[in-house]
Order: sequence, then structure tokens, then C-alpha cells
Amino acid sequence: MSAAVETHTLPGWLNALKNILLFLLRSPTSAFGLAVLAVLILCALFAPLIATHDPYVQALGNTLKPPGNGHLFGTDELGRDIFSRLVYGARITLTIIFLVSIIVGPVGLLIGASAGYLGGKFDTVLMRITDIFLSFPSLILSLAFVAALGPSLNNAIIAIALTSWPPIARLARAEAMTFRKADYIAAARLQGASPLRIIVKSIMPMCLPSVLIRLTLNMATVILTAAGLGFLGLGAQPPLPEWGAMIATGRRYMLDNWWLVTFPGLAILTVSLSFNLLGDGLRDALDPKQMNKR
Amino acid sequence: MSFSRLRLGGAVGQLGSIIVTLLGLLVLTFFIGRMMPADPVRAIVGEDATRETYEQVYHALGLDRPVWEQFVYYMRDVLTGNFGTSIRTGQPVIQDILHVMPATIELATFAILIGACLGIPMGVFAAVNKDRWPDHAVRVFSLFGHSMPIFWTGMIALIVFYAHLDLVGGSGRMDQFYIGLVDERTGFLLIDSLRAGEMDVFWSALNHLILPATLLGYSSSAYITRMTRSFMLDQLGQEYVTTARVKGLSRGQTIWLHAFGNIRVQLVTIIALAYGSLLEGAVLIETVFAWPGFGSYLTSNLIIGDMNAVMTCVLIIGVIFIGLNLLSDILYRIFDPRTR
Amino acid sequence: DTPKDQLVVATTLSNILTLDPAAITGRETVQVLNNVYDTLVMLAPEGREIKPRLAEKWEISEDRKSIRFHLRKGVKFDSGNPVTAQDVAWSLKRLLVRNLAQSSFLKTRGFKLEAADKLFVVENEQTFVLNLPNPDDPNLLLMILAQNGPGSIIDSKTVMSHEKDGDMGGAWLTLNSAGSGPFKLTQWKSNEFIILTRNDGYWGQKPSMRRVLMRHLPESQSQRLMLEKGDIDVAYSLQAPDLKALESDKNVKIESVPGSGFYYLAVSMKDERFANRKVREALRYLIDYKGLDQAVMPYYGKLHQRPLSSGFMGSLPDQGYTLDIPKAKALLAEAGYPNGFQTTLRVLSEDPFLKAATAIQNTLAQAGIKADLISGSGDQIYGAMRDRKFELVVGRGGGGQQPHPDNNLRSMVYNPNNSDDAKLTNYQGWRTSFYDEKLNKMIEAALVERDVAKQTKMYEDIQVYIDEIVPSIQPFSEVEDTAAYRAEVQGMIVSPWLSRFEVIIKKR
Amino acid sequence: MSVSVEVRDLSITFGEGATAVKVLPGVSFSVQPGECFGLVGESGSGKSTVLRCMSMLTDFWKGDVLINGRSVRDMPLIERCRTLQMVFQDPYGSLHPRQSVRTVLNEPLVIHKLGDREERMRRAITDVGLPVSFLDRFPHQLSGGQRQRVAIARALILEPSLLLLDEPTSALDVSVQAEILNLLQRLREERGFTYIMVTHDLAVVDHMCDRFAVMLRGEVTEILPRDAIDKNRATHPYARQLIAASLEYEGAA
Amino acid sequence: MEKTILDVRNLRIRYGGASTDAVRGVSFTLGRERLGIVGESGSGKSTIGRALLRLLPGATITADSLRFEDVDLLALSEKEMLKVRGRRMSMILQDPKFSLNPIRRVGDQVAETYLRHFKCSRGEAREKAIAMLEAVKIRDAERVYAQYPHEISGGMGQRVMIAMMLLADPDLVIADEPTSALDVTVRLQVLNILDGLVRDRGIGLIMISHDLNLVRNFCDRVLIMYAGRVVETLQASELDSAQHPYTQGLLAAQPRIGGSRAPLAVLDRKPEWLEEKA
Ligand SMILES: Nc1ncnc2c1ncn2[C@@H]1O[C@H](COP(=O)(O)OP(=O)(O)OP(=O)(O)O)[C@@H](O)[C@H]1O
Ligand SMILES: Nc1ncnc2c1ncn2[C@@H]1O[C@H](COP(=O)(O)OP(=O)(O)OP(=O)(O)O)[C@@H](O)[C@H]1O
Ligand SMILES: [Mg+2]
Ligand SMILES: [Mg+2]
Repeated sequence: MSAAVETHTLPGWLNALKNILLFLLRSPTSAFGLAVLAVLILCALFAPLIATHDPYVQALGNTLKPPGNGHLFGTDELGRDIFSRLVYGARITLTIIFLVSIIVGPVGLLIGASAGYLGGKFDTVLMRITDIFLSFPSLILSLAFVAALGPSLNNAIIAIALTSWPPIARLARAEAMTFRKADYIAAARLQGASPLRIIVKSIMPMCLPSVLIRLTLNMATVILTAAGLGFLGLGAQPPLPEWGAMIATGRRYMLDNWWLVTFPGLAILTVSLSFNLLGDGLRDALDPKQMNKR
Repeated sequence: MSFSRLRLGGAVGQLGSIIVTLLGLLVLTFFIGRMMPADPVRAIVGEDATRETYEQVYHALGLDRPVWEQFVYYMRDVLTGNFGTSIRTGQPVIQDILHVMPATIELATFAILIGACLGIPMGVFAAVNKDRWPDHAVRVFSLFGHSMPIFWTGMIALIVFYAHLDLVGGSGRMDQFYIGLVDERTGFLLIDSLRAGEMDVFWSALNHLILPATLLGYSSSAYITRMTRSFMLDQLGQEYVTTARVKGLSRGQTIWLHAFGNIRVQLVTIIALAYGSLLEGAVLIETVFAWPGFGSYLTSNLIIGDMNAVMTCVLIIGVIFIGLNLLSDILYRIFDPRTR
Repeated sequence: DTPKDQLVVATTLSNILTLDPAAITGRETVQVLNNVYDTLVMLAPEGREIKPRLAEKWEISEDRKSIRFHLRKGVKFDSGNPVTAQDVAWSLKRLLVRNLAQSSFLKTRGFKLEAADKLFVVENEQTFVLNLPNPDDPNLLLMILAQNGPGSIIDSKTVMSHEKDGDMGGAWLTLNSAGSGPFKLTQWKSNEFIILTRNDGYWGQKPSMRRVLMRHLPESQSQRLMLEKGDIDVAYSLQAPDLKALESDKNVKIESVPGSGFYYLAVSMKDERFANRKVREALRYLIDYKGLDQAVMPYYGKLHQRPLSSGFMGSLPDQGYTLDIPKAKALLAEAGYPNGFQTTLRVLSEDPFLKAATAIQNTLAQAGIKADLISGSGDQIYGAMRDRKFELVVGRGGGGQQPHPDNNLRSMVYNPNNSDDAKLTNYQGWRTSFYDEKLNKMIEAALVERDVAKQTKMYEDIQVYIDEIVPSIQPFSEVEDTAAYRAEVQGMIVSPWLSRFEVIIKKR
Repeated sequence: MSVSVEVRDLSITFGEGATAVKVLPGVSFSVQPGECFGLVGESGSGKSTVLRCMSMLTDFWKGDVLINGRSVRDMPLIERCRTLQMVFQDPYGSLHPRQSVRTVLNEPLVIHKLGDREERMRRAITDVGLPVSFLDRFPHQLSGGQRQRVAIARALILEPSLLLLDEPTSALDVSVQAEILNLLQRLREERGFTYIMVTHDLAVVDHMCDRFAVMLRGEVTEILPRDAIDKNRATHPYARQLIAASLEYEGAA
Repeated sequence: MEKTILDVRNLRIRYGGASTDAVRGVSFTLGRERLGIVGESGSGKSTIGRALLRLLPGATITADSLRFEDVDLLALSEKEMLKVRGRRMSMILQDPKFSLNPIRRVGDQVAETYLRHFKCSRGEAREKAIAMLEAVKIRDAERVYAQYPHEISGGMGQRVMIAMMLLADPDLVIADEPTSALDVTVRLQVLNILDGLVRDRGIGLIMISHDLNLVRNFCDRVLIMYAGRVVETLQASELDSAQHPYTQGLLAAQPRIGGSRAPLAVLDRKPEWLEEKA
């Protein structure tokens, strides 16, 4: 313990971030996840530069061309370049992930942390609501919401968000329950901090790592759910190049024109896999248990 | 999914919370049903019906009453055990569900068996070899299963194993011309066909089951593997494991006699949970494989606004989850002396 | 392979909600009932002329106000009860009592339940007289009676023995059959399968199929794989790419036959932009008829531009409209929209609708009309149309089940009352808020014209007039029904409206 | 600014119905201004519970806790916080792992809207014998003893008059314990704090406290002056046994 | 000191991933005696204990000599090690709350040691275990045998641990802070039992602790550790005349019953202690 006092020059959070990144890069699998994520972000940012064609322009005379001949991944049933659509699709995927996460993270965190910290009736009511949403299979719940609100990308995002906050809230609550008895919370109460202040300043930061991990792993699920909605015709509307929708329309041709579904399928698989790997790596990097270790 | 969701409070509060949850589920479903742009009347009377016909059916379905009244009537019926008839099939909803549920149970049971047999050993193996190559290999293999868009892999598998290699049966629960040959007693085709002594039907059913079940099993094994690994890591870090080793137990003995014994209940819980979500959530694979199961029943009824059927399905899902809650509570009581 | 004496048909059963003839909707159900129930008369699979079935012969009265049917002797229902004129009258009256989907066929022709006993008259066991309430074309009524649903003759004794709470056996008939057709309904599992078994007491030629299995297989690719392997005999819901691929399989035959109705682009004339005739005319030039016909519509429909099905009395050849962007732009400019406008285009999220809509969206854009696609389920798309809350729709419809021009015209352009409250949702004219008094009169007059030559001319005139006024609906393709079947299946009648399995044999 | 404390018939029950446990059947004692009062007893005897009740961290107890004659129940939150503070047993658990020392010390100042924050923080941190540069450290960069000092600084920054100390040194090494005990001793001399100190180590009691209460299963069996330890002048059998064991353990006669 | 049981020379241990050695060149020998190891938290006491049983996966252990009776601990394969662990050398872990498998009966856990090392039936192992439980002065051993860890008190749990580790009659027992989680009163009882058993069976005992009072009363010899090194070795009785300033500081920092209330002496850690040799 005497040796535990080290000197750090970087600000705390930056240093922590650096450490986490280094940790992730050390493991080959999470490094892979990071790399794919980086590629995805680059694709989304520089889509116009990377794409070889306009993703929306149809060429009815050039439909269903196999990969090659100027079309890296071939063309679809309306003669659109699949590679370019995939590249632009990265934007949609990222938008979905981003929006869902920034809705779900804070909402789930706040609900869960409040329920866990305050306990009692408040907890009971919130957790019943959470239970209700949780006992609904998420795909079906999103389906219902999308069907109710009308199919569109935004509604799909809302629907997915609606279905993904409960597990996060559950997790945050479980974490909060373990912290609510901690002495530093008692100390904060003794200093006169209001419950809201304690939740925001003391409980939420403690739940953050596991919520972050969960969110990352959730992103994989979000991608799959969005794709599933697209597959069922309830996600992004044509002509948007959403990957799931691309598979849904492409599957009619898959027996003869394999490239229509294979590339979007691989894209979904790779991105979802890399988010899973990343989340798994983060779990090791941010493990709250390790963090609390003395 | 954290399994803490299964650990409801004390036995007394449990009944209350069960009722509240079920009621909440129904309210939510009812609300969604109201918001749906689906028109059950139109489904009944068709596109070309006259206004008069439309209104007659509208009235007959009770849709002209205030919403709360409809809900109250519905609740009253449910409490007396009457779940109504489905608009889409014209049958009592319960009868429909008794028909679709076995199909799904058959699929899900097979899937979960595959998932557990694959997932548990892999999870233990990964935990024991944490951060070494077996761990990474298992991680990639299992997360792969977790990341597959199952509708895509399903289609690919169908093409490869059915169309090209001809190893397995195609869509549906059995070959077409066997349909209707076996009386539906239990609804479980494998059991019914054995009882009837129709071995051809049995093999055909097995042949059709294996592919979707394997796919589902693989994807749920991912979850089981990850959870097993992390449970196992928790246990392996415990001091009692060291105690066991100090006593002179070998690694294998420590792992299987001590550590694994302590994750049994958690494992059963998450497997039950995975099973539960397979029962309700295999919509996509059921779509791809034309499997006449619960998921597609619920989905198709949802889309046309057949609310009697949807509400009953949702109730059943609620009951399944509550059942799982109870199951895991009971298991904890049985296996974990600390909770006795 | 499938057994020699069984027929396995893959199709989509999700539209089948009941098998009660009074309540059915949709062509899949008609296809099932065609094999279970007999009608008084039937339409010949080729040419669609009216042929005897249960009625050996019939006479139309001089004043064209009644039809007398003479029933075939010795025909029995599958229960063993004889088929009598009472059964016929009962079956028709039942439609009005039940007042469900199929009742509209009679009600739109003025039949009312109160007058039922005067309209459906049993002269004796073998003779039935149908009195028409309104001046009408009796041929059209014969065509309606030829269709299963309104025309199904049901075994009244058997059904009434299963009556519950005055439903005239409705609950029982949902799942069971009581007809005199070549097959009887053995089992129906919603969204799964329907099993028909041979009626050994059938009065006509004995079917060679012992059993017919209609299997719900919505996935086109699955159907194709199974058809290729011989696991099914007939495939009904194949999509274009799969049909195209199957063309080269010599074990498989593909047949397209005229269906009913059209694929069209409809506008809502409630919207002031589309109330403008010039705008509608511009839209006429913004559809790539040829391109659609070649790239999108094969197997689903064939090029067609008039609101009258080809082959019907008085039908005229197409006007020959083509995609003409400059002309459309000019028309738009005249209408005051030189830069186009923003709108929405609703469409079913299925083939070929979605593809057609995507293509139309593309051509509209070339004239500056930016249409956002809204795709969805039937309720979302046609529901909006029924509520008159839409801008553009790519849809399908327009009558034509009865091969009579009136059937098309009423569905497409007729609109007796354009007020919102009228809720005449069965008229697409009303749905699109299209109202033309003169046209209504012309349609009504043509129907009751006795002289066939005159009548034909009148229908031709109507089409010319329609072309002038530019109605709210522009067809671009005429519906075709397509099925693929194993080459050994012979005697296949593809059109679900007319399809019967009784003559099918398998030659191996 | 020394305060007197009076605890009368403090009782508390955890749980409800069949599972209810009366943890404190009724505890009474009083503490003079400026006194250091010890609470000893076996593990689970309710020592911490008494402190948590006094500080209103647990608020469903019965009885009276009077500070300078005023019931803690009647004190407004803000005033209560500025009258009594608590130091917890486990220095590893009592600091928020994600808050820097500065945040830890700043929070109470913000809540109580006190000015001169920087100045107050500096004073607090130097008072507990840490360099000012430690303000920017996080708990994981501190040793156990340093953490405990920060915890004490946090308690001091609101300038309370009564400190409740729940085994403040039992998680620490002897050598570190000595530093903390010295610090507490010094602060008491300088500021006249009143301490109520829970511990299980009679040597610590002997070193720090003026009087102490021996608790057994939630009850105060006996209140003894400090010098009763040495000669084991306790009368209650449990108290005698406890003192005897401690004496034997120390190997001192 | 009749015979050397353990001979450790220049033991160095480095945890995988750590940048410095946790134990840096520790040497000592052990006969049939009770050896105390004291030192502040983190000085490497437990690490030595665990290293002797080769329970540190991923750590690098080097030593000039690491002999236990007739075997070289460093050279043993994992399989051979299984015969040493529990049978010939065992270790009493600190906290019974965590060191017992929570879902197995304590008796079974004790009997498991016997079953593992001797060919015998379950019944025999059970008898042995009960006898051993009685030997550690557990009243009503039959009943306790069937209880689960959460049902017994800390003191009992610690006795169960002792019984479990002594059942196979090892020659060397390492006790890693066996009583630090216990109340003073219970602590004494447990120590007395341990002391009695060691005396009766004549085995070597290494007592790891950070409590000077404890080693003073229950050990023959004491190693004082500081930062991974042994800074001083003393007879327990001569503890008060320790030479090393660290040891002296520790002794002085301790408050004593009846001691003066003057401020306690505070350790002033000197960097050169890190380098000094014992
Ligand atoms: N929130 C609670 N609910 C139920 N029982 C409790 C609660 N808090 C404490 N107890 C019980 O009250 C008793 C006294 O606990 P307390 O923590 O005050 O003991 P203690 O004397 O401080 O012990 P230690 O020396 O171990 O800290 C214990 O038996 C404990 O189990
Ligand atoms: N698994 C590990 N990985 C890396 N370093 C470790 C590990 N376990 C212990 N250490 C480090 O090794 C050093 C010695 O630890 P050890 O547990 O032996 O100390 P100790 O003397 O037993 O302390 P205590 O009195 O707290 O039990 C410490 O600096 C500790 O941080
Ligand atoms: Mg305590
Ligand atoms: Mg240690």
C-alpha cells in the first residue's frame, strides 16, 4: 500500500481513457473490434469520397450484375451499386446506434440509479414498469411500435430505444443497490446532499462503467434489431440503403444473385461482431470488480 | 440480461407484483393495439365491403364502445377464462395457441439443448484459460453466434444444407405430403408421430427441425457461453477455490466439483431465460423457415390488429417470464443453502 | 417427390380468415371454395363464358327482370342430402342475413333482406327463380352467381343442424364444408395448410387426386427450392426473379393468365394540386410504362392503360402513353408548378408494388416532383386511401372478377356521392375524391342497355370520355395471375378465380 | 464549541413482521462536552447502528438523541450536518472512487453555500497533515492512511462539534493507526471536539477515551472509566471477559 | 530445531504483469517450530505462503533453493504437487466466510481432504472428519458436520478451516492471518487450539500476521518483512529488543493498555530500508 501512491500528470479521465484504449489494444479481439469500428466511422464520415457510385441512382439496364466490372460488390435489382450503398448504409447504422444509445443510456441510467438508490415504493413502481417492458420480447415490442407509428427510420429508432432501456435500467439499479449502502454515499448524505444530487453525482458515475459495457454490447443487438425490422419491412424506408432492408429486398434474388444479401449480411455480422468483441473487451477493461479491488 | 430481474422480492409481495405486471402488460398491449393502424374489421369484411356491412361488423366486435369499457369487458372475460376468438382464424384463441405453442416449444427445446451442450463447456473452458488463446477462440466463436443476423444465416443455411447438399429438410415442420397424416394429440410432432408409429413422419420432422434448431441453438449458445465464462471467472477468483487447491484437489476437480457446482443455479436461470426468449422471440427464424409457431402467430396477428390473440399471447409471455422467475427462485431455494 | 394421387399446392394462406362462403375475402379463398362448393353456373376457364354447373339450363325473362334456373337432377351434397331449389334460395338469403363480405355482391345490385323471399323464389324442387330488384344486366348477375362466395350453394340441412345463436351455421362453416363439389374440406390450420379430400359421391367425373394439400409458404425462394426438388407440385406465390430462374427448368411449367384489376398510380383529388387536371395529365407522362412492363411487371401484369380489362365487352386498345418528361414538365408549368412539388407516395411493402413505386418515384423526380415513399401493410396504405388521407398511391384493384365492363367501371371511376360522410369505401372513385356526374350517368345507362351492340358502343364511348377528363387513377398494368407447376401436372387451371383441381392428373 | 450528547432509550427494529429483529433494545448514555466516549463490544453488537441512528443515516429509531439538549430529529438538515459528522471504518469504502480529493472536499462547501472554498479546502487538507498537492489526487492514488485523513478532512470541513468515529483505524496498519490516532488526539485538543468512537481494540480505548460503554447484543452492559481496563474493574461478566481477553492477548499483565 | 523441514534461499517472486518483484530475495529455514512472519500490508507475506504451495498461476518464482523435506518445490510437476498440497503441506486461509464453499456442507468439505489423500470409503472419511472437528473443540461435531458455512460463526468457521487443513496430517502448515477477522475473545480460543494441535503433532508452522502481539505470544521465531524483504529475524521472546528501526517503530506505534497517552510514535519510513539486507 505504501507503494500505491503513484504520480500522474494527465488529468484523471484522459489518463483513464488512455489506459482503457491501451488495454483494449493489447487484446487481439478487442483491437479487431476497435479497428472495425474505426473503419465504420471513417466510412460514414467520408462516404461520398469512398463510395464509387451514387447509392440512389438506378440503372434499370444494369441490374443484378455480379461483383467486378466497376462494381466492387455488384449491383442490385435496380442497378444500384451495392458497395456504395453499403458505405452510405454505415451512416444509417451509426445514426441508429448513436441515437439509440444517447436516448437509452441516460434514460436507463437515471431510472435505474434512482430506483436503486431511493428504493421503497419508488423502486417498486419503476421496476414494475421496467418488468412490463422487459417481459415483452423486444423485437415484437419494436414491431408493434413501428407498426403503430408508421414505418420510418426515426420511428424504428424510437421503437428500439423504447425496448432497450429496461435492461439498462435493471443493470443500473442492481449496481446502484450495491452502492447505496456504501460509506461514501452515507458520507454524502451526512453532508446534506439532496437525493437528486447524490444520484447524479455519486451513484450515476459508479453505474457508468457497467452501463457503458452494456451499451456497447447492446449496440450489436441494436444493429440486429434494426436489421430485423428492416427485414420485416418496418425499418428504414426505401430507397435508404439500410443494411437489413437491403437483405430483405435482396433475398428474393439470393438463389441466383448471392451478392445482394451476402455483402450486407457480412457487414451486419462484422459490425455487430466487433461491437460484441469491443464490449467484451471493455468488460475486462472496466470491470467494476477490478476497479473496486484494493 | 441480468438474472437479478428474476429475483423478485419476498413471496408475499410476489403475488402482488405478478398481478400488477400482468395487468400492466395487458394495459400496454391494449394501448399499442389501439394505436395500431390495423383494421380488424377490414380484415373480416374485405376490401370491397359496403359501408353498412363494415359498420355491422364494427359494432359486433364491440369497437364502438369506449376504450375503457372494451378493456373492462376484456378483463372480465379473461378472468372467467374466456380469451375470446381470433379474428384471423375464427378459432378460440386458446385453441390456436395450443396448436402453435408445441411447434415453438419443440424448436426451442432442441435449440436450447444444443445451445447448452455447446455453451457451457465452452464457457468453462474459456474461463479456465482466461486471456490465453482458447479464451480468444471461444470468444470469437461465441460472439460470432451472437452477432449473426439470424434471418440471413438462416437463408444461407437453407440454401446450402437443403438446396445444395440435400442434408436436411426444407421449410416447415415436415415434408408436405406428411401433413395431416398424424393426429395432433400433444402437438409435438416428434411425440405424436412416435405414438402413431409413423417413423417416416418422425424422421421427416427431425430432418426439418435440425437446421433451425441448430441455428437458434448456436446463437443462444453465444449468450450461454459468455455468461458461463463470467460466472465461472467470478467463482474461480473466490477464496474457496484456493482452499480446494490447498487441500490437494486437481484443477479439474476444483473446477467441476467446486466452482462449477456453485454456478449451477445461475446457469439454470440464464438458460431458462434464454429458453424463455426463444419461446417468444424466434419470429425471424420462424419467418425464414415457415415454422408455424408462436412468434409468427403473434406477429401476424399483431400486424392485422387481431387484439384478442395478441393480448392472450402477451399474457402467456408474461406468465412464461413469471414462471421463470418462480423457477429460479425455487432453484435457489433448493440448491443454495444460504437462501433456505 | 409428391405421391401420385395427391396434389401439393404452395400458396399464401394468410388472407384466409374463414371458409364460410358468406364471409370469405380474397381470391385464395375462392380457389379453395371452387373445389368444395358448386355454383349454379360457372365461367369457362378459357374465354370465361357462362357455362352450366348445378343448373343444367337457365332462362332470362323477356323483361330482363328474372332468371329461371333448372337444377341438375340427382345431385347430392357430400352429406348425402339432395341439392334442391330450397338450398339455393337459402344460400342466397343467407348472404343477406349474415351481411358479411360477400353480401355486397347482392346488395350493390339492390337485393335487400326484407324482400328476400320475393327475390329468391323456389318454384319446385328443381326450379329456382331469381328476381332482379333493379333494372340491371342479367348477364352480370349470372357472372356473380358463377363465383364461389356469393354463388356457393350450401347444404342447408347440414348447416342448420350446426347452427349456434342464430348464426346460420357461421361458426361451423368457418372450419367445415357442406357443399356438393368434387372435394370436401378435411382440415384447415390457419396460416399453415388446408387439406381437401376427394368427395367420392361427386356427381361429375371422379377427380384423380385423392387429396389436395394447400400449404402456406409465403417465402418465394422456399417455394422455388421445393418446386425444383419436387416437394411441391404447384407454387402460387413465386416472385418474379424466381419465376424467371424457373423458366429454364424443363420440369417446371410457368403460366400467366389474366387476373382481375390493374396496377395503378392513384392521386387524391382532395389535394388541390391533384384536383388540377393538368397535373394529373402530367402524371400520365411520368410513368415509364414500357420500362415497368419489362423490368418490374413480368409475371405480375402486362402493359395496360385503360380502366377496362382487355377482352371485356367494348374494350379499346391502349392509348399508347409513354414516359415523356418534357411534355410532363410543360403540363406542370401550365398548371403552375414549373419546379414540381413535394409529395408522398404510399405503397405496399411488397413486390411488385415497392419496385414499381421506387421506379415511379424516380421518374417523378425527373420532372421535379419529389415523392417520399411511405411503405407499409395493407391497412396502412389502403387504410389511408379509404380515409381519403393520402396524396399518391401505387396500388392494385379495379374489379374485373366478373368479366363485365360495369364491374371495372364501378370500381374504378363510379362515385354516386362524393361527400366524406358517404364512406363509399368500396368505390375507388370515392376514395380518390373523383366525381363526374356525367360519367356516372353514362355507366348507369350502359348497364341496362338491352342491345348488345349498342351496349358495346356505349362502353367504348365511356372509355373515350374517361381519357378526356383524366380520372384520378392511371393504370399502368393489368393484373395477371402466375403459377409454376411441375410438368407432370396436367389439367391445371391457373387463375385462382376459376381454378379447379378436379381435372388434374399427374403423368409420370 | 464543545457539545454534550445525551442518548436516551435509543431502540430500533430492522425488518417487519416475522423477520423483525430488534437490534437495539434501548441504549442510553451521555457524553460530556469535549469528552471522548468509547463504544466497544463484540462484532454485531450494534455499535455502528448506534452511530448511524445518532447521525440520522438511519431514521426510524425510537427514543431521544439530544445534542446540547436539542433533539437531532428537530434539527434542520443543514444545521445537523454542521453539528455532527462521521468518519467510517473502511477508508477504502468511504471515499467515492471517481471523485478527486478536491471534489470530495468541495461538495459539502457547495451544498452549504460556503464561500472561500479554496481557502477552506487548503486548511482542511493541511489540518489532517497532508500536502495541498493531494487535492488533485484520486482515492486510488492514496494509501489507506491517507484516505482516512481525507475522510477526516471531509468531516472537518463543515466545522462540526461532534465527531462520530466508527472504527476509524481498524482497517489500518499499526503504524498508520498511530498517525491517525495522533491526529484525532491533536484535533480534539485544538478544537475541543466531542468524540464518540467505536472500536474493538481496548488498547485504543485506553489510549484515546475518557469513558467507554461495553455493548452486548444491542445493550449497554456497563459504562466504565478508562482506568477500569488496566485492573479489569468491570462488574458485568461479559465486560470482564472482554477486558481479560484483551489483556491476555496483549501479553501485558 | 531438530530437522529442517523447509529451506528457502533467495526466493524471488514476480506477479505476471507486475514491473517489480513482490518478494525480493527472501531466505529462511524452518524446523519443527512455529515461525511468525510479520510485516505491513503488502510486504509480501501471503505471497510467500502461496508460492510455497505453488498457488500463484502466472507468477514467476525463482530461488536458489526451495526445498521442502526431500523435494525441490520448484522442480515438481503440477501432478506431483497435488501429492504435496494438503497431504504434506497445507495452508489455513484467512477468512472462513470466503474460504469455505458456501453451498457445500462444511463436514463434507473437511472430509474431502481425507478422501483426496487416503484410500477410504466416504464413511471412514466422515468419521475422520468428525474426529478432527472434535479435536478442534467443536461441540456437537455431528451437527456441525451437516451445516453450511453461513450457518456457523466466524470462530467456528476458522476451526473448521483448521480441521480441514490438519486432517491429512501435513508436516508443514502455513497459517495466513488465521484470526484477523475474529473478535478478540474468539481469537484467543482459536489460537489456543491451533497451538495445541501443532504442539501435539509436532509439525512446522508458519504464522503470517501483521500483529506483533500475536506472534510474540504464539511463535518461537519471527521474521520481520518490509517491502518484499526480510529485514530482521528474531526469537519471539526477544522481540522487544529488536534492532531494525522498522521493527522498533512498529512496536512503539502500538497503543498499550495502561500506556501513556502521549502521542504515539510514528514510523518514519526510510528509503534505505528497501535496500538493506537482513
Ligand atoms: N439494515 C439492517 N437490516 C437488518 N439488520 C441490520 C441492519 N443493519 C445492521 N443490522 C444488524 O444489526 C446488528 C448490529 O449491527 P452493527 O453493524 O451495528 O454491529 P457492530 O457492532 O457495528 O459490528 P461490527 O463490529 O462488526 O461492525 C447486526 O446483527 C446486524 O446484522
Ligand atoms: N495477483 C497479484 N497480481 C499482482 N500483484 C499482486 C497480486 N497479489 C499481490 N500482489 C502484490 O504483491 C505484493 C505483496 O502482496 P501480499 O498479498 O503478499 O501482501 P501481504 O503482506 O500478505 O499483505 P496483507 O497484510 O495486506 O495481506 C503487494 O504489493 C501486492 O500488491
Ligand atoms: Mg460496525
Ligand atoms: Mg496477505
